[in-house]
Amino acid sequence: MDKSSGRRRFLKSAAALGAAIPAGAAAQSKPAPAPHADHDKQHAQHMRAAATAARPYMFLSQTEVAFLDAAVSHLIPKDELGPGAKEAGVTYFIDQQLFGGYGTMAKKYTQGPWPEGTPQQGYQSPLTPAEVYRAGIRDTNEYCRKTHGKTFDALSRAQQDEVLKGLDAGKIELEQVRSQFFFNMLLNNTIQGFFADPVYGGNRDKAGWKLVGFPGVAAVYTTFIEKHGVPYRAQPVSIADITQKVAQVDEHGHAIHVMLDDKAGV
Amino acid sequence: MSESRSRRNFLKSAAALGAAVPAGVAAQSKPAPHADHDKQHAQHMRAAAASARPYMFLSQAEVAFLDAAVSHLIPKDELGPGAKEAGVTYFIDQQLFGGYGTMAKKYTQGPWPEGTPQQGYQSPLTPAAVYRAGIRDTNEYCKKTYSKTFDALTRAQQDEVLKGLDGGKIELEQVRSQFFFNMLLNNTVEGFFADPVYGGNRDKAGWKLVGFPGVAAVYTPFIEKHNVPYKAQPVSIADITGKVAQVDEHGHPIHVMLDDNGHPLSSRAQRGTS
Amino acid sequence: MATKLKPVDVVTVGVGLTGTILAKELADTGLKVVGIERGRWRDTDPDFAMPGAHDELKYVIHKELMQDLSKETITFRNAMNETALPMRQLGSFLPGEGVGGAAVHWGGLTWRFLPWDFETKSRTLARYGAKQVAEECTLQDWGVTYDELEPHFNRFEYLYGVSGKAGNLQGKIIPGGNPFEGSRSKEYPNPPLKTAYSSTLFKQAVEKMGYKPFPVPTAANSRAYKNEYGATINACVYCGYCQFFACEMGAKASPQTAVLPVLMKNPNFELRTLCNVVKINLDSEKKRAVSVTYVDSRGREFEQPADLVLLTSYVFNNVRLMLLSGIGKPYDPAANSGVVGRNYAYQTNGNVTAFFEDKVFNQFMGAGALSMMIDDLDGDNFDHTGLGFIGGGWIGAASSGARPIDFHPVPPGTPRWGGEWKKAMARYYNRAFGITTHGACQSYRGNYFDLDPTYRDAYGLPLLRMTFDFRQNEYKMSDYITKKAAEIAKAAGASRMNVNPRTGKYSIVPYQSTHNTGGAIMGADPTTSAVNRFLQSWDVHNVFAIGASAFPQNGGYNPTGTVGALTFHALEAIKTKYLKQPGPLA
Amino acid sequence: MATKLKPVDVVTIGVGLTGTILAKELADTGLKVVGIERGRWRDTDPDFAMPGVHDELKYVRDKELMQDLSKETITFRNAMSDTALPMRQLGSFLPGEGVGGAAVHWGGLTWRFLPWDFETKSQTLARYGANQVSDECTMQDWGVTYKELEPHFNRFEYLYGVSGKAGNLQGKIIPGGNPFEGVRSQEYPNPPLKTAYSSAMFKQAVEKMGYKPFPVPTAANSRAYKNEYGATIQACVYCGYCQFFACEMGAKASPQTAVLPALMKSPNYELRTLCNVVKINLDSDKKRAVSVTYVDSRGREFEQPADLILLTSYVLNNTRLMLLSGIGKPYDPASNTGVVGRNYAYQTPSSVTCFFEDKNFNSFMGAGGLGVAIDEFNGDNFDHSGLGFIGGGFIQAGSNGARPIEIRPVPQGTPRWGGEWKKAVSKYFNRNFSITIQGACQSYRGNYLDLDPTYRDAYGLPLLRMTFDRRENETKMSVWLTNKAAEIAKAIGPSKMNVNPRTGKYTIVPYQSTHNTGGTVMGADPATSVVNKYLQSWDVHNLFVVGAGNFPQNGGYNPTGTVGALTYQALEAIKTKYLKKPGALV
Repeated sequence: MDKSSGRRRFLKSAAALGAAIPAGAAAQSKPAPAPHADHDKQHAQHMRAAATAARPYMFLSQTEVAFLDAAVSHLIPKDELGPGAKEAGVTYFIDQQLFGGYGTMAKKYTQGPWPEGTPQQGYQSPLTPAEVYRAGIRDTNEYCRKTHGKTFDALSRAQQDEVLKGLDAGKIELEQVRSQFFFNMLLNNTIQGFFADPVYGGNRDKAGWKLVGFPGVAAVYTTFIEKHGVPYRAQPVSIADITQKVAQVDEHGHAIHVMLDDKAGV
Repeated sequence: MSESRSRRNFLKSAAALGAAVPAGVAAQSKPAPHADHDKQHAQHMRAAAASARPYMFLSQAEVAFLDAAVSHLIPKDELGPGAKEAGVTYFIDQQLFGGYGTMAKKYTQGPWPEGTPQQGYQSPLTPAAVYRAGIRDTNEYCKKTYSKTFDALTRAQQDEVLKGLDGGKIELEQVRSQFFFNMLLNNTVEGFFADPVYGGNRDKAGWKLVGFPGVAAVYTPFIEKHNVPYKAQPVSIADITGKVAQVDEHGHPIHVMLDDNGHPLSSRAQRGTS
Repeated sequence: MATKLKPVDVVTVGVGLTGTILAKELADTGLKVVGIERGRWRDTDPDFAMPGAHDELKYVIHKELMQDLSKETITFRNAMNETALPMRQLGSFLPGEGVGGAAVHWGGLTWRFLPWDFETKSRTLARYGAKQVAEECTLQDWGVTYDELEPHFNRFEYLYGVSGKAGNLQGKIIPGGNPFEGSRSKEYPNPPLKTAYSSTLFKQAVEKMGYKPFPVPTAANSRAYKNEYGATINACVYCGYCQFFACEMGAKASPQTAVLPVLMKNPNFELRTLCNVVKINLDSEKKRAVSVTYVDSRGREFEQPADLVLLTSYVFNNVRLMLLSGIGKPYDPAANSGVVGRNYAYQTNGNVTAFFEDKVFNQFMGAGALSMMIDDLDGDNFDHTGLGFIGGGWIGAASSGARPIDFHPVPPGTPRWGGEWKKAMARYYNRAFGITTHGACQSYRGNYFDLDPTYRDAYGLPLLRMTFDFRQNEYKMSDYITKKAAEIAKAAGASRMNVNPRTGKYSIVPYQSTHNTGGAIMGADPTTSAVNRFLQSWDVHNVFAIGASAFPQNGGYNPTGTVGALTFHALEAIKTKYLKQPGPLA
Repeated sequence: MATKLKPVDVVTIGVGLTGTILAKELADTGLKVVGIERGRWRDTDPDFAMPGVHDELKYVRDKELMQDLSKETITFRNAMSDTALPMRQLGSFLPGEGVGGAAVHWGGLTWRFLPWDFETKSQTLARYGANQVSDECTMQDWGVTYKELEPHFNRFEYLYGVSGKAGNLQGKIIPGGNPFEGVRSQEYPNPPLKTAYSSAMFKQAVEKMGYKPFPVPTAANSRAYKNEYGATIQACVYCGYCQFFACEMGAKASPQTAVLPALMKSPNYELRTLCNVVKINLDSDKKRAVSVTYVDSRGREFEQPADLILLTSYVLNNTRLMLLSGIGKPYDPASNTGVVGRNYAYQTPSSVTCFFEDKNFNSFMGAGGLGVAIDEFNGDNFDHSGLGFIGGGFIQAGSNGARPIEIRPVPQGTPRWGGEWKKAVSKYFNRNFSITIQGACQSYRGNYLDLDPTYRDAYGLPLLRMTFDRRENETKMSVWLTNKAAEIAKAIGPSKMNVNPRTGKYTIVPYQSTHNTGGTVMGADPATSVVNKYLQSWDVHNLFVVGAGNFPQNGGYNPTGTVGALTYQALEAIKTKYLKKPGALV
């Protein structure tokens, strides 16, 4: 590989570097020297910043991170209701999942042969989910280069939307994986990462749970279950909040929820 | 489950809670005086960095076991942190959660006769399952012998048990003791020396111990400086992706060279080295 | 190559709901019992401890408590003219793995099948004549009646501390209970659970419509309860992590909470975990089982001789082990002869999602079976004349805990992703609830199990092959009762609805229910059943196959209550008849 | 069931070092060439980009660049009397997977076998007589001589930009080079790499002892180099992540750096990745291959017809595909007849680790092939009379880059864990280096490859079974050579030494070298070889099998240089002979 492409590679990497820090970290970890005054806020900020910065990708390449950041931001967009999948760290969640047993099809049946089968027969691919992403992202980027001269992450929002719809509908043919097979996997994992306990690296700041009003780790509801029609407004609690003693627990280890008023402040 | 039982359950969990935060955090996140704010910032970052990484596979009981075990395999001493302080337990958690623990890309079909030593790994259990069974069996053994789980034994007793596993003198029910011990030992060493991106080798303790710079710089100007120790701040993959470390045009880090007291050299001296 | 172990009296293949009860009772009589379990040891403490127990991704999406398919799975096809392919990941149903089996992650609904269910065939013919069912339908009577099983139902309900309200106490109809249930000798051991908002709306609506609502009977205990073995089951706290999860409170009855605390103390019982039985070995003339062969966690093969072999694993494994061991004649759908693998059936579930603009349900709260239900459209509780189907199912508004990875109530026409989807999720996640129609499923000649010709498990043995699809009877039934459910939803004031009767080919992909039945069915006739009325193999008298595998067809209820009753039914036969005089009991 | 594709001229099975060269050259002649690769596409950018590429856990422990054993592995046993069991994880050797094959993660050492190596048998008999080797030894001549191969060695060295110093230029011995090497027509295309401290100390010592040290020839380029295909290979930066890793600099010659940039531009070439060839199909009289069958990444089966089929995958797969396709008579060790699977051999490496108290080697710096070696004790460069063995190996002090997960030697007697171990690792990580010996390995009747009777791959096909152990010849040689190395070490003056000759049974567990040879050996006699001197199958004339599988036994060098020469040997025969007149060339 010649010098020029060496340099190309460097520029690319540099461009992708931002992406290699889980979404949000870049924004959050600006060491903005804040006034000593609001020290607590800053502490919280530090914690959040480090929390994200401290979680490097274990499976995805920088190119793949760029692709997913772009893709999931369409599947669950950021809007007036709050953060989307990208802001919630879904790309990082997917990285962890693909690095983990899910990505490698642990505890699943992987022996061949693998004919396509009927829809009723479900997953029939020789590829593990990790391999499906690797192939699907590469093929989609190839398609984007052919049709738009750019990789997916570099397209305009409108073009990206068009490509995703093409995959969703199976209108775009990919070389190594069926486009709908890849798309549905991506969509399911995105929704999982948006709503899974933050311990898995997604649902950052419990964005998904806050969106729908889900309290996460449950409290004892015996006294509330018959308060019919009364919204249960609580600060969602993650497993990590408890193992790290950020959240209080009762004698059986259930979370003691911090209830919120209508303005959803404490 | 009876009330008393569940209260025990609660107490246990409570006891184990500390263990469920990767080693070091508890210590690190003490509130500090307003004064030295930078130190504190760094401290926060470290604390959060650790606490932001919850366990994905190990139970609290298993974490307690491993924290105790790895602190013998690579102890903390005057040379610096040991495996526990370096986050090896958390590293093992991540590995067992990941493809290693589930035997991804390995051949898993039976039958599984024991075979000869020359034939290597022949177990129907994945590494994740080996840990689950091995820790349980070892704790059972400890309960029988000392009426305590491994993590609650004295250092001396723990050492005795580990030597028993290492020498195959202790018989475990579900896994061969040496099979389990060797896996634990290998993974501990791996976690002590692997790039910190995997959650072990915290603060590059392992690399600092042996003088390994991690992600390599261009060594062309240095390779023929014979018998001159190359003293550099080790660089992790995350330091580069996180833009904490500078890189050259091909993405190799520009190592920060250290003086004999381990302090960064002046920028002039830095340039001098490469 | 297998190491031969010293003989014991009884071996249970599988240590779940049925295996633990049988082991406990037989060990108490002084017999040496060995429980062999393919999975690992699991207990409330520490395995199900907080906060890790409330992890939807781990338990619902990644199926932590369920079968490891890398070791063994099934292959599936809709019809005999298709090629069966392996079920590579779990979906439609979720067999358990490990001590406690599926009874660790079950939903807790504990029903008694209707008297009618045990005599489906004779009563259908009597009331409607042969034309009511398709020719291909292989429905049949069980060879045992509700009355015979009643004491056993009772025993099981008291063991598991079922919470509910009797509707027919010694023939007397009790208001607030299920008036259609078979006559019961006793009230439930525990009062019903509390009532969720969705249940209240449902209740008001169906009462207006003239139906008879009642609280579902469930093994999620409404109060701390000490059972006959002295085990205490705690009170449910409505945390909403129930089905698919283990209960951190020990409030959902299970082998761990109801039986094992006592069983594990019994010197006559030995548990062997991570040991997978691959064969039941027979004597030369194949009339008697002499031992079981299993592979342990070190890959070592052992042969365990025993006088009595109890097949107490999941439906699939009961049937597969009989096929692999040559116990009973394999079923041949072409000739409609043979018995092992015959009459596989499932459940025909539909649902209606009801959306509200002005009501909040906090559906993340709940318990495995927290709901109001009606039974007016179950079994033969209504006139099927002219409907073109038999059977029915319960209809209920369940609050079993709605978690957002799994539960996405968005109104019809909402896109699958993007901003619109997000808005709909934000709006309706807490303003919707589901009404389930839990339909029966009849048996048919073309729905069966056999061994797959191509795919093998990690032990090198052929996988079990499932050939199954729903038939007209099920589609019509589901359509009928789901329409009724839609009327209820409307009456409850839903602004919008998704109405999903079961239509189209059966698919192994989406979760439906772990209510697989048949394959080793019971009956009075050895030519159409694999086990007799005491669940004893017709061919090998010291093998009993216990579980939903014995159901000749599936009723409109969750199977567990009836499985529990059959367990005590078999137990009684073993204790009072077989042990006294080993040999065929029928 | 396989979809038949439209015919092409040439198919290469495997797209690694040999497959890319053959494809490039044949596509240039206008032939339509399809390269079929079981693994995925990989390139320097982005797959090998910094900083992820410097990840020891991922690349060394988890073998990121190597074969996926969940799809296919081999079974292994030491002797015919043992039961072969699957290699469940990689260890002793590391076949590659994906475009570029093992030439992506290779160490770069690029040797020419000695003239003697190609005539081992005749020259040994001539010099020492038959008693020098055991009866079981099946060593044989290659059917081709060094002289014939010299131009091809040259061609390959210039393609890969090998860095080194000639020792015998057109018969003239050149100081500073290897005086024992065969006559070469040209100097190396690039000068040697720099000299590491350990190499310098080694050099001083061996010179004092009268040996002739020289820099190891390596494909880690010492300067940016443009080859005949116009591809530029960069200059090595001594980062120390070389063997087991891909080169982020594009400085280690490989298909990616030397051939693919040009090949992928050729309109006559098509690459198919994630496609695994499962069979070579023959015509009715089995004299001609008509097509290959492969399974793609969607599980679809395709049949690709071709006029010329080049088996260019790894040694083990080349042999296995011939056995699976029924090409050539399988070897039978009992009768010592048959050819496919015959003469499997390996390497007999050993080492002496030197520890110092006062010297620092910055052991983590280095490059694959960075080292100084002596060849006095290789091949037949020394008199073997009375030694009781034949063959030898080169001895070197190499600096290939030490990383602490894998390479952290401690003096003998140090415990395996605990505080003492920690102190030793801390002290010696940068204060040690190893002198390594690359020992030869002869072939024996009982060392061979065949198909396993029990275990199958994910495609349902039998795994390849390896039966192998080293013999007395290898053990004696290793002990003798390692003692020589120990003498050198002493002369260098370490404070402590670990002397590790290769003794005991061959084990598949620890890494030794990916230098497997034989199974499809070349020769002049169809009764004792699979392919003729042009690497053409004796039985199927349009099939050429290329790789180290052709070695009748293994020499005392890394095999790659000789594999490169054989590739051009076959290429020349195909271009100048076969294409003009298809048919048997011998």
